[in-house]
Amino acid sequence: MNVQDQYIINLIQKAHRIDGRGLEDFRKVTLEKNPIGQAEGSALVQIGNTKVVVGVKMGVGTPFPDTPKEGILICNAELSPLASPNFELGPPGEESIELARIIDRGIRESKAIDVEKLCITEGEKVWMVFVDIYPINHQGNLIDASGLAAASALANAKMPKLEGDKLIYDEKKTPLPLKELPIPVTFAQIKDHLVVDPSLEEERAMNGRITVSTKENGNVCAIQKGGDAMTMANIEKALDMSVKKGKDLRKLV
Amino acid sequence: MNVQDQYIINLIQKAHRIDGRGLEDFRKVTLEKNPIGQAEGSALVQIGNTKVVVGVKMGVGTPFPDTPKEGILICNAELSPLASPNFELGPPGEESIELARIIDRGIRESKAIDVEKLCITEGEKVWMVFVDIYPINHQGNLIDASGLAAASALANAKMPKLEGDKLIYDEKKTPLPLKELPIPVTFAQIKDHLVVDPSLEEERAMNGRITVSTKENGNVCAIQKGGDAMTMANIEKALDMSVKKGKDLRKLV
Amino acid sequence: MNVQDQYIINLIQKAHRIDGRGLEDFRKVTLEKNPIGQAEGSALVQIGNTKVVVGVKMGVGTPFPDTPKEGILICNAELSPLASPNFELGPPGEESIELARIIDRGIRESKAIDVEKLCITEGEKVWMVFVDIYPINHQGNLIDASGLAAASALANAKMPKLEGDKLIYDEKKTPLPLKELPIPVTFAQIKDHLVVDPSLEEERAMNGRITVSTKENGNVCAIQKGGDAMTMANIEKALDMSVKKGKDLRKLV
Amino acid sequence: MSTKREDGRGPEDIRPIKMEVGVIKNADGSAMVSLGKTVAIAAVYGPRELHPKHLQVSNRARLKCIYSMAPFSTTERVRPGPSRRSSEISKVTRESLEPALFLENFPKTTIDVFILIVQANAGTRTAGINAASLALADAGIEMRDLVTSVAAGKIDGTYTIDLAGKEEEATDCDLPIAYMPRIDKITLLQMDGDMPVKDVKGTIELAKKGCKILYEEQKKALLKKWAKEGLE
Amino acid sequence: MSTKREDGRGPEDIRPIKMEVGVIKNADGSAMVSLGKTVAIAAVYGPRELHPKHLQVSNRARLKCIYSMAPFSTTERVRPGPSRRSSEISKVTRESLEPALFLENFPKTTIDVFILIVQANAGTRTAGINAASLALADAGIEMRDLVTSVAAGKIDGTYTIDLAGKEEEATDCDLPIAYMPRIDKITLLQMDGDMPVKDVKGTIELAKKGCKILYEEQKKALLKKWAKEGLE
Amino acid sequence: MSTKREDGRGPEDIRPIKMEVGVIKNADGSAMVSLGKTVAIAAVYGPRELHPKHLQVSNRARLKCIYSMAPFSTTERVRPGPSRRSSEISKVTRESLEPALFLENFPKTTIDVFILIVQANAGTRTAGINAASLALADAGIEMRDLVTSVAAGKIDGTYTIDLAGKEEEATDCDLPIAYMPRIDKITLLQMDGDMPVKDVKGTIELAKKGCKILYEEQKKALLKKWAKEGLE
Repeated sequence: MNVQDQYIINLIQKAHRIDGRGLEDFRKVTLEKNPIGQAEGSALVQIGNTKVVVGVKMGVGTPFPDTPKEGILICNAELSPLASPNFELGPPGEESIELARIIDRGIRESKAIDVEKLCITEGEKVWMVFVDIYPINHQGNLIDASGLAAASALANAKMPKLEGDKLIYDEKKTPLPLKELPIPVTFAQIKDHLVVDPSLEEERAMNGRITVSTKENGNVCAIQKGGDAMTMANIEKALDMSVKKGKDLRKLV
Repeated sequence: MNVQDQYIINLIQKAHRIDGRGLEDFRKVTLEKNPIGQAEGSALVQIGNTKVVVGVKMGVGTPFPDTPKEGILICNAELSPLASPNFELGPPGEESIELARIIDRGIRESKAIDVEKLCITEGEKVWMVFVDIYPINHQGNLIDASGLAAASALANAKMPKLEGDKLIYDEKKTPLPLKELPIPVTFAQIKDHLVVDPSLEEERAMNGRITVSTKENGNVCAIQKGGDAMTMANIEKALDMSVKKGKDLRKLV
Repeated sequence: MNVQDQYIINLIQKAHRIDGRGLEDFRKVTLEKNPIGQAEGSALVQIGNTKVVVGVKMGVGTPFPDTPKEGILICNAELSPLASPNFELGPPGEESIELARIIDRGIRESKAIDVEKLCITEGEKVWMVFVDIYPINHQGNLIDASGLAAASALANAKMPKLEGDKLIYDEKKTPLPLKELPIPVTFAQIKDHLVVDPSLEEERAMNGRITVSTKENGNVCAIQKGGDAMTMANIEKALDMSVKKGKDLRKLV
Repeated sequence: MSTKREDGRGPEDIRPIKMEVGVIKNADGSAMVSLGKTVAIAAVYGPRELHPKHLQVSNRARLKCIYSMAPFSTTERVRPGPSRRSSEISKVTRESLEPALFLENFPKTTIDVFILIVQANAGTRTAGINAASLALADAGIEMRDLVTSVAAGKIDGTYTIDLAGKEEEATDCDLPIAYMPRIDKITLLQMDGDMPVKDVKGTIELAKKGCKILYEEQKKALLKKWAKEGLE
Repeated sequence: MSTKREDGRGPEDIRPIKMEVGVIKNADGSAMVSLGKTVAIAAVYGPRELHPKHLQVSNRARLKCIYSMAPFSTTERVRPGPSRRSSEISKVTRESLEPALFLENFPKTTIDVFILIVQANAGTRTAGINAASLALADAGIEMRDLVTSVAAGKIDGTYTIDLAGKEEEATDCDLPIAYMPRIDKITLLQMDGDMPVKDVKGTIELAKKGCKILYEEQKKALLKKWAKEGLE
Repeated sequence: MSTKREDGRGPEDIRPIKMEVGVIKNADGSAMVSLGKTVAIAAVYGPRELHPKHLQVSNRARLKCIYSMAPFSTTERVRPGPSRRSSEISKVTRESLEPALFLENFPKTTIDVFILIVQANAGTRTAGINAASLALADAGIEMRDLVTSVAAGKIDGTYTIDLAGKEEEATDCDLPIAYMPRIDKITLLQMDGDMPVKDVKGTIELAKKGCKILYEEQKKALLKKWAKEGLE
């Protein structure tokens, strides 16, 4: 354990955080809608110095055999070494796969997209929705930045026009059939304390991480714990706080 | 050459083996039929402490252009690091490819599967038979354990029902159309002596390996030599002995 | 910089080359037409000790959605470690990708192949032309050897016969519909001097490389600069000389 | 509540449990765990030297977990080799086991845990964690506690444990946990579904209860192996 | 000639230019360059130690460039991961930047340049080079000159700069260059098309002219950043 | 028996043989072998230092063999890059050459053998072994014996050597061997087919006979090269 980690842990025991925030405070969150012209929908989210772009692209493909009437959602995250000295070139590693899958599950389990409306010809042709997550600067809590940006990109996406077999990308009008806005909120357990929206420094000092994605009605649609062992008390605190924080963030979309 | 290798070589020159077996003796061979509920057919073979599971799965695919009326056989072997400290993670290496191809050739060349009976619609749709070989513990002679398990898994396989484009895996009745049971028997040349069913220790000390797969009528359907140079005398001995040993093993299927 | 590089640079400043050639001289170039029986067209080009085989194979495939009436050209180069101690096993690296793409662009941009004549059924089935580049010995200037061999292989290629869905490779008669013979010519900038057809030793000492592909009418159809910074004077010299040298090489095809 | 489940179990009943330690002779530790028709085997190799050297950590062991499914373990054949799903499960499995270990005791080494799902019928990641935990103990690696794991959900208003077969479609959520009963800490927690916070808490509580049952079985399996070794 | 272009520009006009230095806090240097609807961002990390050691060069730094496109940067989604096209662009980008650097000053290290195309509408490689050059300067790495880059062509008989949209189909050639204006040397030169040598020369000359315009913008962007830092 | 074969050969006749040593200047040793329409070239590099170092074997050289087919060598284009078939052939090729070498004389090094099939019409692995064996000798690497290789079979009751064209379909088996004639040992033996043990033995015997013919050609090719070098 290095000196900074130790300092963060000492502070937390007096309920203080290294950047002066309260335990339940997010860093400053900003959201820019549709910054990418060529995407069907996009968003740039900044949480403190963490910056993530999410773009939604659509195409046409074959449905999965077991869901012949449903469109297909594909979430992908690229942890480009552009965004952090700790990211490496190469095929997606555990960390980027986990990030993509957390966002994917939040969308999928909350039934955010009305996938049946994305069916073109049953069993043959359906819309595919690609959600591509690109961190530009990683200063902690990529999950919440990615989840918020994904929700916004989907909410503001317009579908290209389909003429026969051809996609006309110049004429985008119809919005994506969206029913829900799942918002993930992430907490770090540092020593035995729980803080929301961990910064990169806090992520290095934490001994447990939990993400709770909630729906507009406050229901939980996905959870992912990472890192070390957590107490039941902290898990319950995270569950409770995630609903409130999710509501706040959802207002930005 | 280490001490154990030297010891094995010294013993063999007195026609003795490190585990007390005769030169023409297999270790104890046991075979459990269909241990895997979800497989169409499966077998667990133990030869001494060597343990291999083989599972047969079936699917529907497109035939190869040059054999439009024939089903497709695909053999695959995974040398998982679970089974031996000498196996490594990663895509299949030479050893696992060779293992799969020896088993594949025995089945293919003996015409064990009546591939024409696996045609559904000529040129369009045929059955695919996947034979997946998973060593669980590697203590020598993976080839014979895999070959015996593959023969048993195929012999005891039941095909799923095909309704239109859909496979009903709950209703398996029809056995695979099988015409033959090819059995590989492997020999190690240690110094100039030939032993059957080499243990891992013997494989390390051997200077040549030969596998002969035979059919019920005693015909040879596949040979694969590995390792160092062999004398014609040992090759002939292996050919002769493989028929007898193959008959013994075939009884277990 | 090693001694040989320094020697080459010293020589060039007196307008001398290490192998005695003039600055504008190619090494001896020979071309053997159709050395490979199984290829639709092939050529073996030697430039000094550099030796490259190019083979053209044809198949049938689906056209790209945006060019439904056009056949498909695929250029590929394998820098096999057989040809040089500096080549490594593994998937194509930057160098082999660049080589293939330079040859590809020369053919494509000069409209050498009449791709519309390679359409079989619009939007469904077109001819695919594979140009595979295999250096056998690398002693410098692989680009020109590959480009000349590719031009010859295409010029001497005969298409297999298509009967229904089947390709009859035994009956090749019709030549490939070819309209142009693009020829790349490569120059090295050593110190501030420009030499044509650099040998391997010169490639090591050079501080810039430029390839200009020209058509029969002298038009430029592709340029690729590599290496270090070049002066405008050298670029203009290369442009001018490439037309003349291209004409000479084209006579061999 | 007295709802009967498709296999006749009560809501708090776990499927038939079989655990066996020491099933892979080559491994330093190994175990097989079956819960109904789900069968996982795990092998532990290490602590052993880590190569290449630049991956070594100077003050602790690296724990490596690889979860994979045999192609014949499911109704439709699984392609061999890692998938996005298996990579994620490998990661959460590692994180669920790590808190039980004293990695700082084995600097520069690696402890490799390989999990193979031989038969799959729901609950493969939890079965794999149970097997891996046993295999680590079998390897003689000191542990803070055994890690024990099970999934729970809520079907027709009833908290229900160890979902199997079609229950995965009927439940309001699928919530796997891993738990160290003696220390009372949770090392794995995932959830897919749609339910209020209150129900999430209830589901976790039931899962913890289930873990305690499996914990007893794990201890029995270890004792059985140790007793056998004592006899030898 | 006075041909108007589809976006109203004159033949020697570059699209609206935006350049910003320091957009990625984690990087040692970074920049964003947009030309019309094409947006590139670049990050520089290094000089930093190169691992594994056997890749180190004893008497100079290794320059590594990776060009990639975000999947959502184009009309049809691009598959993530390297392609043959991106590998070639990475190579020519590296070769276009290298002549500006004093790599011999940083033996055994690596300087890593990552370029991400966020929006693509023609001229992505040249936008990427402009951004990378700024990012290198922002990283405080000494340079012989800024590298500046633009493509030119000839449409309906007129030399035309910074092709965009459907102009790439109408031009006789697409000719991107990279250029060090102060030193007057060309570090990138590619050309696809069909035109006489004389026209190639003319096109290069116009591209050089365009580079000088971008060069001034690059210097302004750097000054702005440095001024801001001075104020802090 | 006096069956004529599709190309007019008798059953014990090998196709027209061409062998040439020293065809690749860069290599330490090289050779080209053609048998009818099958053409293989082989290059040997080494013994040379093996990198990375952790792959070095302290008391012997590593022999590495890579067999590959040019995409244009067959009727239908072969995809470049390794396949399962080529991996297996690489392995058996290495095992067929290794017994001829004194690897213990070159500790910590690697001897790399690359085989490229330029034209394929049956018997590519055996042609490759013949070429590789010549290339090793050409590299000046001491050998116990030349390795020589050919396939045989049985067609219409007649043992037949060096199958070509449609004979591969008509034969009862395809049985390639590699053989060291002076030492009388077999280093490659594979067989696909269906025949009694007695016939397998007969086929091997004929293959050995064929190897002896090729052995003489190999020696001639080496002498020709050495004579030429002597003249230089």
